[in-house]
Amino acid sequence: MEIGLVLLPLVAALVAALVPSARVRPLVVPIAGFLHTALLAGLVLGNVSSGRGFWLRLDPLATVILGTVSVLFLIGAFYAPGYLVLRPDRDNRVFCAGLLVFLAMTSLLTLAQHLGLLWVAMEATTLATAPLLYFNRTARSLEATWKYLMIGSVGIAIALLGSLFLAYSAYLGGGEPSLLFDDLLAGAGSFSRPWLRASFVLLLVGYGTKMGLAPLHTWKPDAYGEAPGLVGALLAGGMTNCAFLALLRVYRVVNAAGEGAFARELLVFMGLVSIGLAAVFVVRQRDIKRMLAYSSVEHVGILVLGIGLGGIGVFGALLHAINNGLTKGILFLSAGNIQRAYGSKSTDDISGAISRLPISGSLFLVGFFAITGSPPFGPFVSEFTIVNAAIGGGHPVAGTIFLVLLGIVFIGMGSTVLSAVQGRPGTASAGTPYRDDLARTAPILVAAALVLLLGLYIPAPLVSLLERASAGLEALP
Amino acid sequence: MTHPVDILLVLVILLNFLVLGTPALRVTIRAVAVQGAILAVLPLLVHRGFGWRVAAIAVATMALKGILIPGFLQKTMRDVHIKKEVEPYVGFVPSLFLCGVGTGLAILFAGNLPLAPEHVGTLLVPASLATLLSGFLVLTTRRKAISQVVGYLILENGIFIFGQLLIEAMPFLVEAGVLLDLFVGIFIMGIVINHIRQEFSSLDTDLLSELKD
Amino acid sequence: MSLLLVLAGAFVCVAGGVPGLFLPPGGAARRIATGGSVGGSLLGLAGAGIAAVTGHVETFTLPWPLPGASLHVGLDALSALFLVPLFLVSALAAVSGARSFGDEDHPADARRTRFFFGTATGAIALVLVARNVFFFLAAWEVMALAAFFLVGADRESREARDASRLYLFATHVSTLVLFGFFALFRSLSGSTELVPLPRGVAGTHAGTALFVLALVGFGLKAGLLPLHVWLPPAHAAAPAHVSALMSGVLIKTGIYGIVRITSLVPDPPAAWGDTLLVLGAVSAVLGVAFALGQHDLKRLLAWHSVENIGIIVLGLGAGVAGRAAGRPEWALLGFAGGLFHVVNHGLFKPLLFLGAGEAVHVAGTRDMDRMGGLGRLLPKTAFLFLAGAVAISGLPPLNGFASEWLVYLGLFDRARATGPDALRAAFAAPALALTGALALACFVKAHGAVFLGSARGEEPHAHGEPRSHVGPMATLAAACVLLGFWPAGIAPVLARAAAIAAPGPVPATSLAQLASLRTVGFSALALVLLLGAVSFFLRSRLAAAPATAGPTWDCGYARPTARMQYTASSFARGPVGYFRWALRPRSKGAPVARLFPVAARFESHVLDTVLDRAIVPAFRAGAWLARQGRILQQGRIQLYILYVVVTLVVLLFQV
Amino acid sequence: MIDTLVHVLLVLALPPLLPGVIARIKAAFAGRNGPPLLQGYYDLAKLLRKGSVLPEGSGWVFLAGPVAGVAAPLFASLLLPFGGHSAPVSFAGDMILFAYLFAFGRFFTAAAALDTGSAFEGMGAAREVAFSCLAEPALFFGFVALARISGSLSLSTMLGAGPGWVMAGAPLVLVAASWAIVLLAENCRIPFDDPNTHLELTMIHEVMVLDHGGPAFGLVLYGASVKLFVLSSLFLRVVVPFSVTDPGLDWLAFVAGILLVAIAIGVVESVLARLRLVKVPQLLVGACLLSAFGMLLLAR
Repeated sequence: MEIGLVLLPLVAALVAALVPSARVRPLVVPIAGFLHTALLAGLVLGNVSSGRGFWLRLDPLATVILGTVSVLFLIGAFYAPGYLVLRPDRDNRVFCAGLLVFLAMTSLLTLAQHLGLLWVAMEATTLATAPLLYFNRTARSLEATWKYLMIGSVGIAIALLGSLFLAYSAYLGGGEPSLLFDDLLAGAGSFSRPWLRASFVLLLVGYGTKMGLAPLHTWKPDAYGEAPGLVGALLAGGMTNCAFLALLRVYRVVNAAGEGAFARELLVFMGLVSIGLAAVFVVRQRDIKRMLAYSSVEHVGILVLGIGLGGIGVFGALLHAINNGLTKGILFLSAGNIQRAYGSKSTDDISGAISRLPISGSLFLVGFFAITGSPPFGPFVSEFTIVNAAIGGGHPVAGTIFLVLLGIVFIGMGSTVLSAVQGRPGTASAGTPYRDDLARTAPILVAAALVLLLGLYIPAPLVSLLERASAGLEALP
Repeated sequence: MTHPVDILLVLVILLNFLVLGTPALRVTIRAVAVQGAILAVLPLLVHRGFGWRVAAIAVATMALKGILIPGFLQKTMRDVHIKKEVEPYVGFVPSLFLCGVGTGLAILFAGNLPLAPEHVGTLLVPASLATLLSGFLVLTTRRKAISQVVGYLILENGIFIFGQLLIEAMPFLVEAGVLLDLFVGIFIMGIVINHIRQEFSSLDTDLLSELKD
Repeated sequence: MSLLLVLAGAFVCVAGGVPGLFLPPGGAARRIATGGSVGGSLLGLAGAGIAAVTGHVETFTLPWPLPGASLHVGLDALSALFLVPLFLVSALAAVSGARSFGDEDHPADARRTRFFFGTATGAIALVLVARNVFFFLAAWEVMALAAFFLVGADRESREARDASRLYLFATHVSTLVLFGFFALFRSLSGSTELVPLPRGVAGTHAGTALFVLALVGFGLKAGLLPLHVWLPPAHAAAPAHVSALMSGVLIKTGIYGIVRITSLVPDPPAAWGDTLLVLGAVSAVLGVAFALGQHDLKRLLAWHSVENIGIIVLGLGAGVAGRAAGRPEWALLGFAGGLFHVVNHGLFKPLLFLGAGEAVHVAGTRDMDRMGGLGRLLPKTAFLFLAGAVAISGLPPLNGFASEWLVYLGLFDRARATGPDALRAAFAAPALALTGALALACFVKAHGAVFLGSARGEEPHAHGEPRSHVGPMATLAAACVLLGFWPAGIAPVLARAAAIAAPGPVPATSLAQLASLRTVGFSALALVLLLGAVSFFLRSRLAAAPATAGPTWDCGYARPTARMQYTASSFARGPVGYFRWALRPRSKGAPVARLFPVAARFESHVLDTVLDRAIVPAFRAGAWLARQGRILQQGRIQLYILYVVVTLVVLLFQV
Repeated sequence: MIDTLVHVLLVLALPPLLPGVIARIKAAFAGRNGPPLLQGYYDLAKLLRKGSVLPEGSGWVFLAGPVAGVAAPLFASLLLPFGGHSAPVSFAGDMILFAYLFAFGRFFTAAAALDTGSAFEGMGAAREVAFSCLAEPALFFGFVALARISGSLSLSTMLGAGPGWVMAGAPLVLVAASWAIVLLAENCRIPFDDPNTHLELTMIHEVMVLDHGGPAFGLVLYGASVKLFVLSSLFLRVVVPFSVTDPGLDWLAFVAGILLVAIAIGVVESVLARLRLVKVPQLLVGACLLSAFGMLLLAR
């Protein structure tokens, strides 16, 4: 059944590629996005899940991540037609098809229960996003795409080597040679420890590169900075979560083998390094999109930190994957609108966004408050849970560093965001005809509403889903 | 005692040195092509007995690593009229030295790794690690985009060699490695050849460092 | 019942501002929002009042579908004591603000300001009744964000923008510290509800960390020196009615936090109390010293908030120290004094801010060196401001004296006990005396420079004193008088609140026996009667003989001008000099030279030493460091790949 | 009841005598005859009958100064024990009210000075409030020391602690010395201020009331003398905390004591020169340190 989640967007991509009219074509995207979300919802509500041994399965972890990606994609998909109307100069055939292929490949990735398939899907996701990044066809976007592909490929290559190491570790352990995670988990106890540990390091670096953990994040500011806001949202909210999921699947195996403590130590380290590096780069950052990219580096750091802290930190991290994904949607889409209106993404040119674009500007500010963990938005709950995991779980130093860095990030981001939204709009922005309208703000409003809702109310089924997912991660054989 | 595979692997290592030691792009591309061709033969030798699956891997590898990708690189090189890698970040002699040290360390390190009995004594692991390191060395020290791609190919070759350890047990992962090549091929064609050339009429990565903080 | 009233009041305050966001400016929008604030506040006031008077404790809990969260709210005398001034000030400031920050002058900003004003009121109320960590933090942050928008209400003003930004950073740092605090609290208490900690925890390292986190987190909000940096600019830049709300009640949530949290610790160490005493004394003395150095009327008032928070914290310190020493009567006096001062400051500070707002509006400047003589144009405002000034200086017969007296009494009571540790309290009493004397100097200066004498700059023009302005001020002043004459009336409430703040052994004697607030009230009344008698005598003497008006005596110089009046800066020069080491006044201009001096200029400024000498340089250094870090991202892909390799190697070494 | 009546009558009637005594002592030192002892009463009687000139633009605050200047020390006197008789009003913490009543008077005196709009009176007001900032802690350090010695929080019992001199002699000497300085400073006597010269630029108290005339000035003079009287009584009670058992004799002893204090002030004024204005704060800080040190000696 799950294969439908992969095939549906692929078919839609084909349709999009075949639709001749550039005006009609973008409409395929929201339709497919809606169907995808609906199908996913149907599968979840219907409790449809393949059993052991299948290569694709909608397990709790996949449900959490794919659900986030699907909803984020849906929001982006409804935004896309409004955005593409503004870009009649660009052929949108590849763009629309690329979006849908991306959805298909992220679905494949999240559902994959096989080490090799997981890797293949990761690679395909990278490939699908390259043309999206290059949508603007400028020298700068080309450079960004080049770096994205080059560094991403190195990461993917390392991840492949890591997968090989893991397989070899299993091979040395004897037993059935299978790369299905179910089998790996079952046999983890007998794996060769040195190879296993090395494989985790390689996979951490490999998938960490795709996630954008510092100092493997170097492609991120360029890619997010030059891509359209919509693509930035999908990368920051979707792709990073997918890479995170890949890492989690591996972590689960390592944990099952009894090497969890080692893995968690690395995760805490990488998490803090990422947050710290992001803090360095958001200070006096004038480019709002690069700032968001560093915020993304910060938040993938928070994700792995939460996993590394263990205990309720795992729950917090998974919840944060949802919150971060949706909040990044608000931020990137509203930043995209602001960039359209001012013809620039630098705070040298942008000021008074709330006056110039009352809705997008306010949403950008709301997104900022949300992403920095201000109650009552969703990320507050998850970040606070992670703080609790650190301080209550015997990592007071990590917790303290985490809080200090959050403070620096807030002040750094705050300076940039506030100089963009406060004050009076400069004369430069009067030239562009861009105005807020329903098509380009309603999807963001929905995202904002969801983020607020997640801060006020987490439905019991979602809590139990997250609990099952985190229990699965923490479970020892 | 010496397995024919080991002779090939020694050749692979020598080719690493060749790539690092020459400024001529033509030579480096050819070296990578030869390396790819050698790798295509490896599965046939490592795998006991003959299977269609292994044969397919060999053919695909030969086609991609040995012919297609080097061919595209060669064509690109001709189109943009660059022949030499000038002023690398690390000079040719130091590169060779580093590569030597790396290869030595790889051999030493591999000796300490726990291996399956059938792999003890072969050069597969040391050659793989040495090639990997050489790939990274090219990637981090060379200026031209073509050299970067070459470096990436070498890196990947190292992984491919490691994959031979598992070709019996888990062929799928090795096949995945082939897919990686396919992926690279697409991105080279799609990005390097068609666009960078148009935008910059050069393949110097110095031009590709506008985006920074 | 009373809790429901409070919650309903909070809800009405918030909801009242919503329609205004969608209605056209003016008219209906204003009436609904102001009506919401007033109506909601009255509801809340009724609830809080009932709870304060009856001492009835109410709690209830609703499930909140967040892990660890619940809608656990409670109302006791301690909360009520903070809620009463909140709702009173909110209602009065809303009325005043509807006119002073109206749609006519601020068409773009008035509507949202009214909305955020109501939201801030509601959120503060929720902070004060929240009994769950999540609920508390959520209310806390909504309050902080609403206040951020209130400080930056005037979007045209760059100063307001900068002030709001500084405020936002400070408040978020406070929130983050509270994250750490509550996380630690949760791990120590094992609950996300605000339940008492187990015994023995407070003395451990974790307990110390808990205290430091609470002190920083809540101290930032309260404006306790040296965490006050956001406070002077924010209060100066915000509209007057917003400053009234913020200074009067919002910053008190920090105090509330400290009181509530220490009340959950069954065995606070003596060091906690002494730390609070020292911080309180420093904050009080330096706060008023900085106030003296200001030219800006509103900034001066803002610094007085730092001072008064210091006085309150002195009281709390005496209370906590009393608990630590096992002397419940000290705890009772200390907490009762501190909490009484919370109420009092919540009355006279808004009064002063509203008066200052009107003065600034009429004079067209906030610079006291350019004001003067406004008392003739605004006689009622001047009189009411004077009442506020007397009250804040802690002088009899008004309420400020009553609460400071209680704080003093707590300090003296401890100071006379045997043993060397009692002496720590002994230093606090003279520090408070110094504070009082300086505050007096400061308010003589503020009132004199603004309302007395004659105008130093351009002659301002009057526009009358509408009821919507005088009414709220008069109400606040009446409350000050009432509490000055009849402090015994609030004594039972204070005793109940102090009992909640200091659970544990009950003092053998009641508050009335410990401290005769009744006598203080009678004394105040007697003083007023005596004043009346003497002035009656003076009036009769004046009436008996002719009185004429003439120019003032200026040492024989016959043509004094208004510009020759002693300015506010000159007035404060002496005490500012005593505190030169802390205030670091900067002056510009040369001394007068030669026999026939040419025209000379002189100006001096007292900036915020902590902000200018510590925070700003630290931020600069941080930004500089960050800029050095930027070399990591120089655009070269080779380097980027090297990072990947290095990371790989470093991590592989961990295997 | 009788005691209270005597107490009030003394406060109302005796103060104007003190400036006369001081003036006579100073005259004696200078080899002059000096004004009559009752000159203060004559001045008052005359001033209260005169008309007045009010500065242009001044309001009710201008007149509130003299009123508060009389009412506050009068009220404060009710809190103070005269000799062995306890005060008419006495409660725990009354010393705080005592100190703050003087502050209340100061507030309005200074405000009245500012109401004139005169540069000179502003100057005087500034000095008055600035110097009292330093005098106030000295007073309170002394209060703390006395509270510790006596274990009491009320002036009546705090000051009457006779055994204090036996068990805590050294601290009391320090406090007494400190309070002597405060007494001189608060009443604007030499070495802080010279009430007899009228050099506006160097004065403190007198310069604040330059514009007051007639009945208002009468009140100012009266208020100043009441303040002198009250603070002298406070000082006296610290130095001589003993009382005579017979109430009548005790009253007489008290009056004699007050006159002695006035004489002592006169002597000090005669033998000392006025300090330079910039030195005044230093002396006051010295007073603070004295009483603080006195308090510290009680730390044991």
